Amino acid sequence: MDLYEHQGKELFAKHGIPVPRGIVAEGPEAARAAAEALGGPAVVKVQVQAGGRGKGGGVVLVDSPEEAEAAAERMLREGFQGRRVNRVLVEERLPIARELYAAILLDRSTGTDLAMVSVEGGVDIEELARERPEAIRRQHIDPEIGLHPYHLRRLTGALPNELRDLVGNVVAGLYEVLTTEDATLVEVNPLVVLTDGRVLALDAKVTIDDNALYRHPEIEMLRSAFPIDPVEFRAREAGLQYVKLDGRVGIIGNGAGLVMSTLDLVHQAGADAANFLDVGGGASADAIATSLEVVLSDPAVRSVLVNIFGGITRCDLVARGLLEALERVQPTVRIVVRLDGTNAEEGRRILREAGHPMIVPAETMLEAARVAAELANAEAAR
Amino acid sequence: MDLYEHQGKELFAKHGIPVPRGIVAEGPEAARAAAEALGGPAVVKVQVQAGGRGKGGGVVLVDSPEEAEAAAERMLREGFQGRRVNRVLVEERLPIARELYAAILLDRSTGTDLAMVSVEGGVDIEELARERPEAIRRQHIDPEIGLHPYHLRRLTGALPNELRDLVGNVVAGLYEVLTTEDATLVEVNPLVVLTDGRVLALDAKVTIDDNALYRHPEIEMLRSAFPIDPVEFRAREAGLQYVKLDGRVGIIGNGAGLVMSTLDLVHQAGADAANFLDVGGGASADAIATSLEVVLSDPAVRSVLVNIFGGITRCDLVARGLLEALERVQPTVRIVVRLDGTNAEEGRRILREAGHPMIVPAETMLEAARVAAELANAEAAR
Amino acid sequence: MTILVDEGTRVVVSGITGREGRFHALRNRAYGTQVVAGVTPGKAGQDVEGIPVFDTIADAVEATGANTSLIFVPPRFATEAIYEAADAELPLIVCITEGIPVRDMARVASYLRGKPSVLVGPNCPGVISPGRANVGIIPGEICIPGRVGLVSRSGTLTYQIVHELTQRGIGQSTCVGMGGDPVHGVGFLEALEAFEADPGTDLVVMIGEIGGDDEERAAAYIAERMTKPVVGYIAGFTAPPGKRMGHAGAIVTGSRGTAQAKAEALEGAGVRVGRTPTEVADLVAAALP
Amino acid sequence: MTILVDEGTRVVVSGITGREGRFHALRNRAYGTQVVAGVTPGKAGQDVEGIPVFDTIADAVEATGANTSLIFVPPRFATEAIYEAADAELPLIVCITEGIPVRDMARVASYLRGKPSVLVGPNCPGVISPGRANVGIIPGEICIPGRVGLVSRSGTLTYQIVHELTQRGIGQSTCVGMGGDPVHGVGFLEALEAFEADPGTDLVVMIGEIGGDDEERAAAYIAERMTKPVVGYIAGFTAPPGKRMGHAGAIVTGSRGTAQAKAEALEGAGVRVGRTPTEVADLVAAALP
Repeated sequence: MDLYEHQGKELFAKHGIPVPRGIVAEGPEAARAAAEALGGPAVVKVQVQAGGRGKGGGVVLVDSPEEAEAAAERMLREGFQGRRVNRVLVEERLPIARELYAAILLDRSTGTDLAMVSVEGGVDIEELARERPEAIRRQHIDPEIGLHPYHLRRLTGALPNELRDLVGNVVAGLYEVLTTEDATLVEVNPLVVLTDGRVLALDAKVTIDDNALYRHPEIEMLRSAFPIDPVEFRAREAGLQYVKLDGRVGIIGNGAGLVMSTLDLVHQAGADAANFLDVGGGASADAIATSLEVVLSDPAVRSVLVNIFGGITRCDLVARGLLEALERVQPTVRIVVRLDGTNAEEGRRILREAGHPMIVPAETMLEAARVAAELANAEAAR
Repeated sequence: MDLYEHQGKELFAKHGIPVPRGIVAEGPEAARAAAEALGGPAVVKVQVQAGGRGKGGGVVLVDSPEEAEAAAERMLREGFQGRRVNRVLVEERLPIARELYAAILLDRSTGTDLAMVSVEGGVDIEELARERPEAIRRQHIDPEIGLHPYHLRRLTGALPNELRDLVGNVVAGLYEVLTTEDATLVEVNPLVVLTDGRVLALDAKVTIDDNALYRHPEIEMLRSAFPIDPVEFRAREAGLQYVKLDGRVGIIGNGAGLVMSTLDLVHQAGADAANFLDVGGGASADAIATSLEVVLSDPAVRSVLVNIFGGITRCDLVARGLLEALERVQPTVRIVVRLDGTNAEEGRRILREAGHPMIVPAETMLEAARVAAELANAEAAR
Repeated sequence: MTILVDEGTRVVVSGITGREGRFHALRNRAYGTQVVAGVTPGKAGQDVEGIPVFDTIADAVEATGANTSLIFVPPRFATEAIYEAADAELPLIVCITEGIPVRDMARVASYLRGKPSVLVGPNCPGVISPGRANVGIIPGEICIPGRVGLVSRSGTLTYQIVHELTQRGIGQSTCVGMGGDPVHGVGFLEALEAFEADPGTDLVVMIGEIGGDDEERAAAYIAERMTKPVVGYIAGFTAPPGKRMGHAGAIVTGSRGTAQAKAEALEGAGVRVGRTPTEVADLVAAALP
Repeated sequence: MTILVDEGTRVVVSGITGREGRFHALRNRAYGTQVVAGVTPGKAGQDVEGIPVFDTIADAVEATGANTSLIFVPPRFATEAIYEAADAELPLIVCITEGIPVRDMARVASYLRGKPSVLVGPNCPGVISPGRANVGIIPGEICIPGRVGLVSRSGTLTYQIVHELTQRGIGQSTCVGMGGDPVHGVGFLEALEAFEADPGTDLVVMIGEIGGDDEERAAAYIAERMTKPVVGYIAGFTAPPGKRMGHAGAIVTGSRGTAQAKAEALEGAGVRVGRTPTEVADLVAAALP
């Protein structure tokens, strides 16, 4: 779960990392009031989970409350890079002397945390790592022993002396966020040095481990600030992994790897997936029915591919779930169904006997992908 | 540092381990008052760092405050097994249904903590371990992960169901004492089950790591309750490792291993050491002088052996230290001195030139031990 | 010959009295696996269709000589069960549980380093050596004994590929589902190493997906050390960057960890990479002696 | 040939600007050891008689190629220095510091398990390979190069025995002071194993003392694995039970860990145990080819 900038900054403040004074606004009026409260000149920042806000007009310097209002109004109306925008962050404007970078993330290849501090900030850090690797100090932190002073000395070793302790404190705060809030990534870009010598987090990127949300109800609640797509909401409520994509073939499968592979096969067959939907292991008839409803509710869908390899999942239940859903919704597109594995024969028999006109059985995964792609392309061409 | 029973029980109570109600008394009057406060019948327990108190008359059941006073008076007057006694613990008398045993200690051979729970208590646990090993459950606890529920389930697995959680809680408390107070041993023998079903620590043995006392000033202060031998006190203040023993040859050396070896050699030569004194590494002339004064202040000493192998320790400083001490104290016994290693030639020259009548130089460690033993035996025979 | 599990495997199932634990314990036993014990705190003395239940793994090991832990307990108790199995010094721990917080797993991984226990998973389908032992949830009926080793980050995708192999009559020595979590036990490297050393394996199939750099590191290992042929598959060529695709692991950041980059790394190491599960099976058939 | 340290050893000294650290760093350098760097937080850029000082061990390794850590910092900072050296992946860490809380060391020992770093100490005199390198506080002048390996729990007792060997013209391949703390790095087992494998060592002297069971476990190892002759010495035959004798380790509980029990265990494993340091040297002289 990726937090908004303003949510990340609230966590930062809680753990002693200095951040600019700022106020979240959900409308132009509120943005105007916020700028007034901050004393006039301000920065209005769109709150979306996307990079490149600076270049894309998502961060606007304003000199007055009126300008703040106008900027917020435009952001909330236009959205950002195709995303809906619910809120902006209005922050004090600060005199910046220098930009740095600091981050800690869980490095999956070592199973330890990797902290990074760069003497340059406000840039694409992966680009910087390629072009001037010596600008970035890296240090692994083993969770067994936690953060030690030598880690901080090493990380801040390339900075001027007067900045080392200040940046070290920020890194220590980031580590605290990481460990106490179950984050997998905390990033500050840029970490700024003000002309008066203070060091502040000007941005905040925080990713929380979804699996750990059960012990952080207060973070789970932050989701309520996110714009909600009703389809995605329904899928999430049903425990389905659903991601909306840009193509025309609705995809339902069991297991992330199998679904990804199905997406690839559909692409190879000349069409693109409208979504990724993993019903998970041991799916019930009900979960299958909900999945089909979710996928069919997307108007871009021109055909659906149901690809099930039964392990814990029983293909007879899948067949029943499909027929159940078809009683509730009247699909206008064909549903290609491929069943293999546990009780596949029985599942195929159930579908055959039901003889639903919109269901197209397929023998193999490859065939299913080909047929679904053809159907979608034919539908789209009409 | 071994704590007194009552000190250990205070730590237990702090960490949630149930203990009997009890009052420490430093005189017979106080013991009487304590028994009164506890309601009459009581147990008076001598506070010494020694085992076998039960058999040796160190634990007395009393029926009245008067009896408590008498018991305390005798204990404080007589001491226990040759040790001075400063205080007794007066505790409530409780109806005991069953005795168990629980302990955790740092197991040096694995570097992890070893917890033990026995279905029998109040006995010599090493004997029990030999004779009925199945009575004792053992479980290593790695400090990296700490105590987990499965450790407790395993440790209490041989107990009746109604006792498992109660004993598990005691073990959890012991583990808390161990880890938060830097103990190397916590032992409850017996851990008793009362007739009303409660589980209490009837005794408490706690050893605190001396090296960790710097972070436990409140435990360090408990030392003030210990009977103080003025000689040992002086040695400790000077940073010397001094242990009083029963023989006649005073021993001074640098390094624990070398000093132990010197004790052995003196024994092989037919005498026994009056003490163990390690001046440590890099000893100054002053430390040597203090060491000599400490050793000579023991009236049992009939000869002294100074055995120095200089590494960081410089033999010339050792020689100067000895001569300095001899200006302050007038020894009535001979001091055999063996110097080798760093600046040994210079040290020997200094002693030779000083020509002090009580100093007997020795060429080797073996010779020094032989001469010191002979001198002590000759003195003792006079 | 096989890796990790065989006829000598004696399984103790943590969470055996739960719905999933019970179902798969019995299923594994029905396959012929020696499922000798179960563990559920507070249910010692009971049994699950003849499989005795104990209070701790150590008790189970003492009573039954179990040598393999199979874990089905819910995520918030799963790391506890792994620690318990490691402290009981079980050589193999297979953790099926999905949804364990990754920082908890990082601590587990750190604890297991230097210990004799080998962990498979978590969030994995387990390990099967067809005809010998099945420890986990892989459907035994899609496998046949043979000489192809298989290791995979994905569950049902593994079934798909095993199925295609079996349809062509190509049997498997051992199939290892390593699981899709970012921090896990046995990875491609360890499995490849074991298959390379296993005289019962002639060829290895590795099934990867987007995210992380397990495949890239495996490629380096293959180039340097493997003498046996390797056939690969990568899922997620069409996954858009920055999107999470179900598996916690399957998320792409920038150009690193893309399916394209992984496939190229593997091909650079001499691995034949199939573009579909069917092509993978064809490549295996062609490469086998 | 030697174990642990030789001409290729490049030492970085933690605490080099302290009194002891400076003294011994210079003394080790004067002996011919490559002392290439020191570490003292906040003193980076300074030098100690030409030895450059860095802010972290990692900085020192980067700049100088140091491969061995020598630690002289006070007890409350010493475990931090060990972690730092381990994270910098130094193959050898020698910790001289005395007085480290034993629970801190238990955590360190747990951390180092499964890591490539080897720890000697703490509370030890260090390691010397006479004529090649001296890392620690053993006086180099009492040693001469030769073919006897020595490992000891005690400092000055080691000097005594080395001295007696040297007086008889018997040189040493490497002398390892493993230290007297209850939880420590390299023990008798690891040293014996290394000496057994070292073609430059013909015979091993092991110097033990009361407390713990290191000697008993070493005896078991010797009986099973050692082909080279071993001569032993145990200090503390006359130490009364229950008394602490200086070394945190030297405390006897009941019959376990007594000098008598240790000597018997060693003799049972074919070790010749001398009753005095002089007799140890005599036994070595007699046993050498």
